[in-house]
Amino acid sequence: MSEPVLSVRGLKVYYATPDGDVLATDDISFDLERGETLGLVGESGSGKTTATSGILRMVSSPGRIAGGRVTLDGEDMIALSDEEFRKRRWSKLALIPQGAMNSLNPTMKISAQIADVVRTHTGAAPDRARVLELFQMVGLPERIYEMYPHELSGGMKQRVCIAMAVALNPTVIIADEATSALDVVVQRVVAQTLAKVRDALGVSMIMIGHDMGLMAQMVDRIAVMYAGKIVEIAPVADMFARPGHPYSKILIESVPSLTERRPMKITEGITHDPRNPPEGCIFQLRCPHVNDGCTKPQPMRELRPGQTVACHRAEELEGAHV
Amino acid sequence: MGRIPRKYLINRLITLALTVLIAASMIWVIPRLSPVDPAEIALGRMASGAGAVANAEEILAQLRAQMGIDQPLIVQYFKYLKGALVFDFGLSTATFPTPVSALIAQALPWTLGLMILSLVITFVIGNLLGALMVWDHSPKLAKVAIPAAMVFTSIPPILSGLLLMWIFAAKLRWFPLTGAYGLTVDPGWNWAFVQSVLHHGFLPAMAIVIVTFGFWALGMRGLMITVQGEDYVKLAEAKGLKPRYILYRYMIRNAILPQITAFALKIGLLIAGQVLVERIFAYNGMGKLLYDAILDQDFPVIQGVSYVIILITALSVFIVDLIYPFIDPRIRHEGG
Amino acid sequence: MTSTDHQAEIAADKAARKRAKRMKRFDNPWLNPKLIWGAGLLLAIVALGLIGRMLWNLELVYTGSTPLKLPPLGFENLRKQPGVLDYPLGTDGSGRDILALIIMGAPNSLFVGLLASLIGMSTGIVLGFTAGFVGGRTDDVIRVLSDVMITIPPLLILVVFQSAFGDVSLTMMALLIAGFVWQSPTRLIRAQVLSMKQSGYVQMAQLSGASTTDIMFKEMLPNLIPYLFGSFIASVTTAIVTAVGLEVLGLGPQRIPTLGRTIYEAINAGALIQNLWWWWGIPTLLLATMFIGLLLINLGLDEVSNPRLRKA
Amino acid sequence: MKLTKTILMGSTLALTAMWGAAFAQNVAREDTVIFDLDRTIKDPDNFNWFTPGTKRMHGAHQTMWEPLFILNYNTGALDPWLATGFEANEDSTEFTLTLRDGVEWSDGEAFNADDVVFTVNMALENEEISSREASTIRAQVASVEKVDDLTVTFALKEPNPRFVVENFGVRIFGSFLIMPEHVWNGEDPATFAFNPPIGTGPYTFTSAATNRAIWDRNDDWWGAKTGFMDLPEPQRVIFLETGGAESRAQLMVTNELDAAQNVGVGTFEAIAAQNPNVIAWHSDYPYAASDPCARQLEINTTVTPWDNPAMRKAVAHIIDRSQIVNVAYEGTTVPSETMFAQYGSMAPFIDAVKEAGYGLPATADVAAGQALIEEAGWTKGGDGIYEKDGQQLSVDIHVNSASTEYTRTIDIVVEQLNRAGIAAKAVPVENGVFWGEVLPFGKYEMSYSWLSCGSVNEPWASMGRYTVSDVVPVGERSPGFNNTARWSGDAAAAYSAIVDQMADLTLGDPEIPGMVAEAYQHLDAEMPFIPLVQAAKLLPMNTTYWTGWPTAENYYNHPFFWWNHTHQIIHNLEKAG
Repeated sequence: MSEPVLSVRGLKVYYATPDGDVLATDDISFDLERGETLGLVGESGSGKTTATSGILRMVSSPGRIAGGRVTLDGEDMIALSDEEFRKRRWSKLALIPQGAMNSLNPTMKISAQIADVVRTHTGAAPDRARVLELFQMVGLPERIYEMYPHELSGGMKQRVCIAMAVALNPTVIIADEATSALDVVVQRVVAQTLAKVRDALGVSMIMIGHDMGLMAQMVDRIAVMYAGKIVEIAPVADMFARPGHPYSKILIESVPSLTERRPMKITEGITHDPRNPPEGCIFQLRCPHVNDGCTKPQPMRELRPGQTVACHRAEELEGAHV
Repeated sequence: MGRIPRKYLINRLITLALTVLIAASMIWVIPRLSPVDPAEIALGRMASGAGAVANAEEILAQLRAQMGIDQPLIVQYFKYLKGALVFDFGLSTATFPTPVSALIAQALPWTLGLMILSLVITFVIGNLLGALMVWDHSPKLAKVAIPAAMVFTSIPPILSGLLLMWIFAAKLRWFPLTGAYGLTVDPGWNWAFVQSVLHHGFLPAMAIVIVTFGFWALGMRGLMITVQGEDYVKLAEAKGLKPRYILYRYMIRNAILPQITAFALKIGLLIAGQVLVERIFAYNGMGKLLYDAILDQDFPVIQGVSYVIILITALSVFIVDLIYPFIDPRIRHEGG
Repeated sequence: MTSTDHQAEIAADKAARKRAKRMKRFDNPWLNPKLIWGAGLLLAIVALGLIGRMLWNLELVYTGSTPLKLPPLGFENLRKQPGVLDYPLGTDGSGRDILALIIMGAPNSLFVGLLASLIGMSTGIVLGFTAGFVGGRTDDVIRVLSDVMITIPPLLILVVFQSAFGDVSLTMMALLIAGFVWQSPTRLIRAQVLSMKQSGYVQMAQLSGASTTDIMFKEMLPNLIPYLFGSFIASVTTAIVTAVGLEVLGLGPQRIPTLGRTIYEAINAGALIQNLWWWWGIPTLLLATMFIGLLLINLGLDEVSNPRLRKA
Repeated sequence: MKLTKTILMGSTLALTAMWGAAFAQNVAREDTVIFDLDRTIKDPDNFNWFTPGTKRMHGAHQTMWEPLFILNYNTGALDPWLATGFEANEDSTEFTLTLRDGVEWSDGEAFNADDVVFTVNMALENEEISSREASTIRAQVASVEKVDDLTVTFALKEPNPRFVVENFGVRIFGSFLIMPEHVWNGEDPATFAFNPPIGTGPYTFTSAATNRAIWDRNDDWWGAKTGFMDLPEPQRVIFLETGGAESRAQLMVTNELDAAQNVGVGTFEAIAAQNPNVIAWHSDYPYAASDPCARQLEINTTVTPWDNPAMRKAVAHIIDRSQIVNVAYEGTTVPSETMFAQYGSMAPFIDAVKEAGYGLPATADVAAGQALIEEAGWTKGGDGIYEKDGQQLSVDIHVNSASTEYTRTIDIVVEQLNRAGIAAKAVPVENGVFWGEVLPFGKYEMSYSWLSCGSVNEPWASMGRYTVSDVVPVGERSPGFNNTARWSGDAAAAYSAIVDQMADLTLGDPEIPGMVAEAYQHLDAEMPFIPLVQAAKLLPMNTTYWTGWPTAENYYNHPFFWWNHTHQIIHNLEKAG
């Protein structure tokens, strides 16, 4: 296996509160291989978006990056100065944002918003043909060149965001729940567009979401997050066939089929105080299989090649129903 | 830029006319609620100089006729409206029989020129500082210094004017003490005169700027806080755009929109608010004219100045309404 | 379980409870330090008025009751007279004690500001709700009215008042200023109501047959409270600045001591060139204190309603 | 959009029009004298002085238009100027004025009797011209005739020994100014703007804006040619609006002003400390020069309980004049001893009153005042205020709010009355309302004014204002603001009889002082008004560039440089250093 394009090691993003830090993202590590798409899943508040904020260095006060290393193309991203890092943004690390509805500047034309990012990073504004080429790539009509964001539908805006993300041929794209705000039909079409563009450009991608069904179609590997920690990473087929962590199981079992959708299975038990996580397994308060061993630290360990999991009972539970 | 639809334009014009008509009627009615007889006052003022005047009744009747207050109220009202159309507000009672329009014509250029300019400067500085209070990349000093500087907003403008005058004109002698231009320059469109006007105008303008920028800064701060949380600003940051570019094109550009409306609405109030600054600097704009008229209870002049202020406000609102769709693409020129 | 374990558990429990208590306190956004400081400054001014009235001889606000132009304690005026303990903050050019003046004047200025914006806000709330909720012609009338009112200079009306009554009282002045601060809350609330009308819970309330006034005051008003507070504080500031402006113009109350009038008299008497800084400086300082107090409350309120702004 | 354009264009036009008059070449500061102007020049393009406004005191009647005579406040004599003298007939109904030979208008035309006759006739025939001087002429003159080029005869409607000083002598502020017939002929005096203006003075008009007027010396002035007087030294005279006490003080300190309007004593001391070249009328405390209008408390004699002379007298006892001097004036003036302005020329009359025992004390005699009140049946209530029949003894005192001098004086009087047991209250009223609606109609109980103003060299002008012939009911206008106290009754009638007799005596008649004292006993007994203090004006004058300012030591005339006599001041100025 070659050198991973993006490598995250022990990334910690903490939010300061008067009563101690909230561990929004605690000690997460993963690699993204070149050309690979990694899915990052977990329920709301599990720290998926915070993790990408950490990678993009967009944690704003009162949050802070408390530790860890992010290496992109062999370059340590955390060590760079603000200005140096700014230059890496978008040219190497682009984002397709969560709320496309509001992610475009309402007082700037679509084309100008694509142009300004190109101009900033290449020094020259793109010509009209290049912008239209991008539009075509994501299936947008030419006429929107002169339009403002409010004149576009939600799906179109999301495509604009995709077009914008690939404008500079970045090394890695982070798609943060890129489709979650759209209705089902549009969602499917936009997801297809995203896949098409990704395949055409061969770009590496981190895809964030909680829709396991969509993930199954789009990604190569899946990382499951719970309460700021990654609890399992596995190739998509292994994850669906033999999830190692009880939480992964719950997520997967909430997806009955690829066409039918239903809400995620709600687990019993209380969540812990985020300022004061329990000793040992992060999931112990809600885990149906909890035992005494769960109060001991649960490091990520290899269950089988390519599949790592943070559960000491992974083997014995394999195959068991939740 | 598109063109302004005719229907929208007509609609706005009707609103403009209606606002001016109602406001103009109100400023006609209000002075008439006062029990004071302007002719008696004019006569009293004539007498106050030496404590006596001969032929009082005769002069009084003449004053009444010249002021037009010997006619029925309804006639007076329509005459007033008719006059207002052509900026004819009758004769000043304090400097009878100077036409009010002549007084306004003298004062208006100074107000339109320097005073509105200083209000625009205030607007720009205030909004910029308000934005800097919120912006993540502002120098640390700015976040402390700007709120501290806003304390000036609590100082009455006359005091700020006097303090500036004291420090920069009397002690340091960097600027002239009073007047709108030097005693030795030749008024006209020549460089020496323009320079003199700017030199003389600087302190009065500053006096206004330091006491009013806080108003805009506070408003802008609130708007910036909202805009700062918007997704498009976050995305702009992720795009690796230069922080300064984000500040101008993404944040201020969007946050400023309500402020522009507020400015149009406030401009008249701001002109009226600088009366004392103009007075202490002997700067003969509309504010000074209004101040003198207030001291003299010169109602025709107060009426005329108020009317012009109303017109300036209404026109500013009108203009902002017309250009707003061009500065905020989300708004269209619609009928309503 | 061993006893040490038990004790440790008790200790941990105690610590946790203590922490929880502290958390609660910090979590209450209304206990924001800026808010507390701001309110504290305003209360200090009120206290100055209340306690001062009990402890200080207020007869000293009358003309000719003290020597002229004495400096505050520890200073000397241009005539080399030192300040005296009887008039610790000095005296003005008409023989009045500055301390007595500010004891009487400072709460007056605050009173005008509060009363004016209270009236202005109430008017604004009623009109804003009516305009936003009823819409149609009513909305048009209110909008035109507020547009018209904003164009009329307050000076004009005050001059008429003065010529009609010879003098204006504090309450009259507050009423007058209220006439010029209701427009912006009206606009604000109208806009908010229009957007809230679309939101689910108001429509729900409407469907369930609640009356218009019920919806207005029971359902919508509570949601507008943060906006209203901010707007209220802003209008208190505006009202005080306007009131002081009018007083400085000599158009305020004639016989009641106010900070603006004191500054007006100081300026009229040429206090600046005579270096009688205490005459204009002390009232200005009080105005600044009032303003800082209001500013802090405003900033604090922003932090309450917008947690992003809270410091770590 | 179109409207905006119109306004913008209109104001641009106005701006250019305003600056139409080109400035002359620059004049060095040391050749320029700058006077303070305390008012805006509302209409700088109009020089028709017959209509009111700031059309004279921005330099026009100080530098350009000369009076016929100038009353010397020190000697009481009329200094001849454009006229050389006058003669009156026996009963003072006909006056013959002789004009100076060789006087020229600045355009070279001769100034002669035709100009005088023309101007006076203009005032007589045009009722719509409303300046005070024109009205006075209209009220007094029956006809005017030219005898020869340098002689004019006036026929009066009634005997008036003071005709010349009242109309042509700069008694107070201005005088009836003669206009050039060759310019005014055929113009409507009510609307003619008289621009560019001409005069006979040594300066011609150069330019004016709302805040300044500039006048430059006419080296071809008739006075220098005929040997009447040398050319004045200043090449340029500027009247500059200064914008309040603070700015005029700063301008004085920085030598950007040569003579300033009234300032407070503290302000003056501060100016003098920073600029030792600045002087005033007196070189030491109290610095100020006295103003011809002494201050008084006018009492409406028709309102109970003040219709009782004893009650008025009681108030007079309670008022402490020296406290007013010390607080309201910071010691720059003196308490009034009589109703008259305390000028040297008035000394014979003041002395006569004092010798007769009617002089006023400087301090109060509260006990005497209270005794009078108690005699009138009032008793002190629990709160220290007098009561009678359940009614408190109270009074509202109207005061013009235009100046702190006025309001502060009344604040003190109010305090004094309250301490003595009268619930007094000040009612501040705007200037125009005060003079227009309160005073003339008698709509007050007591009021602060200076209505006994008028006499500066003879007593009648002041005393004649309180005769019974001017009494009208409350609600009707007092003629000429005379006797607004509505003082009538036997004493008033006796007073009026003596004053009327005095009216027809020529100036300087030896009988007058005795008659003044005789009439004054009635005033003293009934007190329709209570003289308070002399008014004072503290005018800073700068000797950095110019010396020769009028002072107590150099008393060629008073220093009120907004008056028509300022010609004298300018002629007296000499370059410093």
